[in-house]
Amino acid sequence: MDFGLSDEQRQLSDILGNYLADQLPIDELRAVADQGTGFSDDLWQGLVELGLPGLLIPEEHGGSGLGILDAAVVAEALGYGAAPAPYVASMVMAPLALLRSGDDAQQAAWLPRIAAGEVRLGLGFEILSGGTRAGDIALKDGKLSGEFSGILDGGAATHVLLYLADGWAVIVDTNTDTAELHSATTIDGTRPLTTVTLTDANVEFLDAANDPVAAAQSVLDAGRVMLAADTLGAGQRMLDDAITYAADRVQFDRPIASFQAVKHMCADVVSALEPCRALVWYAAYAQDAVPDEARVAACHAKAHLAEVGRDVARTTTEVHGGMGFTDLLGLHLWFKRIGFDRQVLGGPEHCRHEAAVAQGWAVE
Amino acid sequence: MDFGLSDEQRQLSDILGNYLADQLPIDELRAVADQGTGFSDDLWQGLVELGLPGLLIPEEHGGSGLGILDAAVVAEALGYGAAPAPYVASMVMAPLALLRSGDDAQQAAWLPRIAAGEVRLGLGFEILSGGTRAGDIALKDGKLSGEFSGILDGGAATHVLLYLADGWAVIVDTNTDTAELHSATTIDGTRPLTTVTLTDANVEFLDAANDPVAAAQSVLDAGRVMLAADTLGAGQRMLDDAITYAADRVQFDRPIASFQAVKHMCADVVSALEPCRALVWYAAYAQDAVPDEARVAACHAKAHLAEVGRDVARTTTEVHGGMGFTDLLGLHLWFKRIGFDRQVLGGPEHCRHEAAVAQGWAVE
Amino acid sequence: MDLNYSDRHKALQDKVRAFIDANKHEAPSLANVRKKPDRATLAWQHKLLRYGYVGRTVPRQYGGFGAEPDVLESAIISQEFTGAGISGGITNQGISMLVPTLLEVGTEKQRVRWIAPTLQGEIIWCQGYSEPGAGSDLASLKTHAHVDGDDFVINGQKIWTSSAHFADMIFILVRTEPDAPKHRGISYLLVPMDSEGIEVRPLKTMTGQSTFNEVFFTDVRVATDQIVMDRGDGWKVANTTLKYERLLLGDPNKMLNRFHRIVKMMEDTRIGGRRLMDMPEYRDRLLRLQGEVMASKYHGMRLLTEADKGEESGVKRLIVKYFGTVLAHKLSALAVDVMGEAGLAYDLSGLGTEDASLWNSDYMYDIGLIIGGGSSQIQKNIISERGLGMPREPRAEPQKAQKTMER
Amino acid sequence: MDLNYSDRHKALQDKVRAFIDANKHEAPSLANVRKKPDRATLAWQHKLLRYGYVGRTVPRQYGGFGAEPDVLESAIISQEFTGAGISGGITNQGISMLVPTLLEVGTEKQRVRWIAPTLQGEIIWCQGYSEPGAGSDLASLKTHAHVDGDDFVINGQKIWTSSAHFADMIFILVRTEPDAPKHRGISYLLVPMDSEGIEVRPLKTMTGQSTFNEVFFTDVRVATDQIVMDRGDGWKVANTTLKYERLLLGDPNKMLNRFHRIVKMMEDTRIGGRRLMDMPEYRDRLLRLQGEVMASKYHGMRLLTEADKGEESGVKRLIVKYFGTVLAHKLSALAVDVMGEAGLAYDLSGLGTEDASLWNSDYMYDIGLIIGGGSSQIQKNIISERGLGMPREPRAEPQKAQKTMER
Repeated sequence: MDFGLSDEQRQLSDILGNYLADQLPIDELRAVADQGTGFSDDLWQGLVELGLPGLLIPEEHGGSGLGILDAAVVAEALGYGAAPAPYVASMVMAPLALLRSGDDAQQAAWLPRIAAGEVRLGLGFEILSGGTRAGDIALKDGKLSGEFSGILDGGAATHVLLYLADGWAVIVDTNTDTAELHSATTIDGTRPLTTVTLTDANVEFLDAANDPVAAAQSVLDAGRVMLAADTLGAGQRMLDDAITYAADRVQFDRPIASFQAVKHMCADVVSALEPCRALVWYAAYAQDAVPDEARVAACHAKAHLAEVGRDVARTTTEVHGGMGFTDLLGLHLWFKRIGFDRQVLGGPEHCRHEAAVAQGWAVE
Repeated sequence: MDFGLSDEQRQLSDILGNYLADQLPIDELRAVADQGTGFSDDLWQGLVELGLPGLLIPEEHGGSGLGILDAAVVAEALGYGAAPAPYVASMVMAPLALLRSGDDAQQAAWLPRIAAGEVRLGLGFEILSGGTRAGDIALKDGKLSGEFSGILDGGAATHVLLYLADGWAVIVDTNTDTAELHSATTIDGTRPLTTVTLTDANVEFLDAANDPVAAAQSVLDAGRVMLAADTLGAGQRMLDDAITYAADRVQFDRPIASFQAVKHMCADVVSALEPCRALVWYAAYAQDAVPDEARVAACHAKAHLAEVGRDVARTTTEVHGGMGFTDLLGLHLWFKRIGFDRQVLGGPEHCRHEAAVAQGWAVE
Repeated sequence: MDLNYSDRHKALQDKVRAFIDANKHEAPSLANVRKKPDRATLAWQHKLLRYGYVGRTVPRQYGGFGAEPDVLESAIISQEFTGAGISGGITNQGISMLVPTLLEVGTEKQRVRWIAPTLQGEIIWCQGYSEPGAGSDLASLKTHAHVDGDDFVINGQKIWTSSAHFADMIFILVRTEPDAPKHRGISYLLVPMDSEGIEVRPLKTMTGQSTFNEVFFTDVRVATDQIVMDRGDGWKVANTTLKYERLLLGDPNKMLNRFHRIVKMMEDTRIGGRRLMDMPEYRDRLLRLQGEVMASKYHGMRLLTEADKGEESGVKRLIVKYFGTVLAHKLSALAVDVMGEAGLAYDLSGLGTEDASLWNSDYMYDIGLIIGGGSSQIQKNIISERGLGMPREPRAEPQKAQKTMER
Repeated sequence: MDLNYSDRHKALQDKVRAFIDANKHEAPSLANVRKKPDRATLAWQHKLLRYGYVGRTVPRQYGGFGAEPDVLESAIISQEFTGAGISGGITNQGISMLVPTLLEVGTEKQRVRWIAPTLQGEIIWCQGYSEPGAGSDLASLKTHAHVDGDDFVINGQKIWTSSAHFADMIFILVRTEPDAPKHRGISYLLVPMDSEGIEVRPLKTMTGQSTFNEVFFTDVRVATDQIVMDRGDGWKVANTTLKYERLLLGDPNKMLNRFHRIVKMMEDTRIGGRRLMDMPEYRDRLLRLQGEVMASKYHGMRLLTEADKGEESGVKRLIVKYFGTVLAHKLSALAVDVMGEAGLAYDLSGLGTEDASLWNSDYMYDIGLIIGGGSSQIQKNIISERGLGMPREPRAEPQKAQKTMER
């Protein structure tokens, strides 16, 4: 038994962490976040050079053929850096969608271009789009029309991959007149949510999966694990920052870190957050290695990190006092990142309900 | 506007509080609790002398004709003292049931005897009895058979008043062969829960109410407010004890009350508990004076005090450290009292659901 | 227990309602109360002053209405204007804090000079207390002033100064006696904001807005008679001021109004085709909060009653800020959550609704409120020490100004 | 990441399972492990010792099995016995704490004299550390001993002494150097429980049971060579002992087993005709706890792996007691809640079920666990100071024994 990361996974985490610490200083991060596209060309090129887009793509298609636990390690590091980069959808879910539901020709056509960083796919689930109106996507003569919201990584996407309500996946080229993208400002400047308006748009169907609903779910589950890992990284960053700040900040002739109240806030945070790491690792590992538990583990990783993340974000902000509420330290970028992770691809109540259904404890 | 207690209500509270402090030392309380009947003859006589059984009974029937807020003030004081006395059912709900659903003759027959302390009625709701089996109460030829559990104040009851599932109320004499009472040991030694097994028992119907279900609900609501007030008193006692203990207990050369962690635990408790007092007062007052809000207020008082009470009980026990866990101080008697209040007449989830139904937010 | 107003208070309530009905067309937009007052705002302010809905208990000789203090009257006036969504007059710390302070500890000359123009909206004040290094431990403030001829010369920095970008004056705490014990080396000065050497920079917060400022002082000169009480008395003066801030009782219905907004949203909104109110997990959270909101409301009424009777509310009053701000945050958290992805929207284009954007702003601003004006940790110290009589922590070092302060 | 055991560990697991299968008919009831061992218990203990399932890493010359320490082996053995519901041997603090301590700091003579009989169950030990006035601040203990001839003479009181009513020996901390600094005035003695002047009184707890005792010492004499290490070294010895207690890793599946019991109850039980699992408010709470339980389980596996590799787990290890005990309490609270009124039952007559009584007992006992062995507040101090490197609080007074100690 060896429950933990391999040396290679630790290295991957260190390399990416160091890269982000060097290349994404807070001013740079803030500047990208202010744009709200969730995209910086420099950062993107850097991540491509590190090989991230091809992480999950088999070597035959130009990737490195790693697993979902490796991808989670990356997600955690990106969360730690609040990296404004299309990752969860573009580098994890879309490649998996092609691997699960694309035929050989589609995989050969798309995967090498994704691995090379040439195409970036946004991705959305109609059923989870969170729209306040009823869905209005219509397929007619092989062309798609309607408005599709809640797309991840759509800020600088070359294409979008859409899961329709029945579980079918389609790819739409965003560079045509029939698809209009609008990225709304969300609380999280590092990752927008995008709506695409389609008017008789040509789509490419990914329909090679034997069980399209199961295939769609496995892509969704992988995405949820990534968001959990992202929250884990962001939460860890906020805790580290809080400890540092509390050690430096003097009030009443003492560093505030010496006050029991402040210490106990940090103790509460680490006591909730550290076990999350093992949960996220397991949930990621289970996606590849323990199919029976993959769904439930992914739902719980997403839901539990959402709940813990919220408390961590608030408590660590409080440790920073007024400074945590200002823009001066940029701490709020992580606060908002955690808020974003919570709500996309299903909020915690939703995920827990799915876990209940998957275990036969509730009906859909 | 005058939101608060009258001078008379404060006096009532003080008199009863002082009486219990004098007459119910911890050793006496522990001895009664160890029996588990929820009844002490001495204490009962004392409460009768103070006029408690007649509190809500009109003067024409030998009572003092006070209102439900007065009754809540008493309940709070009894909770503060963890008094092992049949109150909620015997002195509040049963008189109200007779006033709401008894005809003039029944009122004239029962109320003076209740006020004089001659009869003590236990009371239960079939629909809330919490039984793990389906109800099996059957009425045949005017006689009742079956097992009825979850009866309050049944430990030394002379009669029981039972609300059947359809809202009808009946009174059963417990001193006959056709009604067999069994009081189970619950966590709370100061008040048992009783099961009555009926075999063709003679019953007296209280059927003078125009709307029997509404009448039953108003009795239930009043009972819930009393339990909320009881928890309020018990919680206040635990807080007071915790503050005293923390001031006396020295560790690391300081009273533990000077540690920020201990102080903040007490601050959290008072911040949650003190607003509950206003909620309980309002809920009690609303039973008599604001009929439109009576149901919702009673449900919320019960539910909110159950949740706050649990936290208060645990936190104040923790402030006492190991001593809180022993029997030496008897603190656990209040801990258990709060646990009992939480579960009887509907747990918090149940009460909140009823509040939702009453406001049209959920269906039954 | 009596939830109804007395005849006298009922009459006042009727009068205020009639006034609002008759005059609301003249009221300035609520959005303007925290800005530099325009003509309409000033006219409205003057009218409110005349009717006694502003400066009600300030003596007539200082430009007020001269009524006897009456907590319920003040509460009724405030609730009626808030409830109607009508401006109850200019809101700034000059009116809420400086005026009562001058009435209590100012000289006759200071009262005459400052109170009436402040009430009339001709002088807008901001408050210079907090510093980047002096938040919870306010008395460790380092902004200092030395006497040079007839002037104080001020150097240092203040933070969290709302309204500073348009205020006419600032009341400020500065260290004037560097060798005195920490709390006794501070003075309270009144300084024109157009003085040379004052620079105001907007302070952006996590909500993205800049409702606060940083104010920098570089050799700012102010006449030595611009002091309230004596040199070294500033901490005493500030506590007078803070006392009045603490006396401002919140509207007991405030949380309830917020709660009702969520109820409406959950009744009216469908996400994925399902009414939010029909999701049991959300509904149970809503109901849990309803219990808290009701407790908060009735607790507020209880405090009003006690204040009305002149009773000391002690710990009951001290807990309000802590539980109130935390409850507000729980409410906005529920509102944000139930909207799911749509709840992430933070502008009004495309995705989401006005609700989403407003609730998100609240969700973050509420954290600022939990922290600001004494963080939860400081509040809990106050509650336990002053409210419950628990002992203070042993001090780290003897209480005195640090050397670094004297640069 | 690899969730499977190595071949070697798999082989051990098979061997243990086979042993249990073949011998379980001889195993004493689990209810007996915390009582004075009877003949069957002793026979079982001797067999476990022979097979290396008890005293596995204790050297052969002291009566152990002499295996190399291997965290996973120990975990496997413990899990298999627990999982099968079979006694894994006598449980007392002599075996879990004193034996490793003597191995580390005892004299050869002490090892030879005490270890083998302790492992064999011939000597049952109890632990005398806590006192009524020395809980969190253990080093302030006041039970004291002075030398009189060849004896220590002990006076004072210990509390929380489980097994004291049938133990043969007690290892005890007493103050022997009243003038030394607090932590350096303590000695660690080994005292027969049948010594004249020892009185054991059962200590009743809130659960109603008396699993603990108070032990009173009045002029109890013990030979001066019954000391481990030297006079004044007791605190050092105790920390050796506590280190071994802290090294005992819990079973990662423990919370999960508890969770499954609740699931089963909620699936099988109907209250008021409705299946508990079908009540969305309860179900959502159950699912929240499932997330925590999973995190706890995998965190436990991570710690096992790190211990197996000889890595220091730091803060990861330090948080376990705090979050584990709190989680256990949340689980029992849910169990108690879902049963409604039926959940109040605390005996098995009439109302309620065995479940109700057991869960209620757990609900209260879990609070004892949160408090015992270092309360949550002490745990959070340890987590933040030792785990996160945050500074200690300033001390109230210089660290020394107080006068009151020397009566």
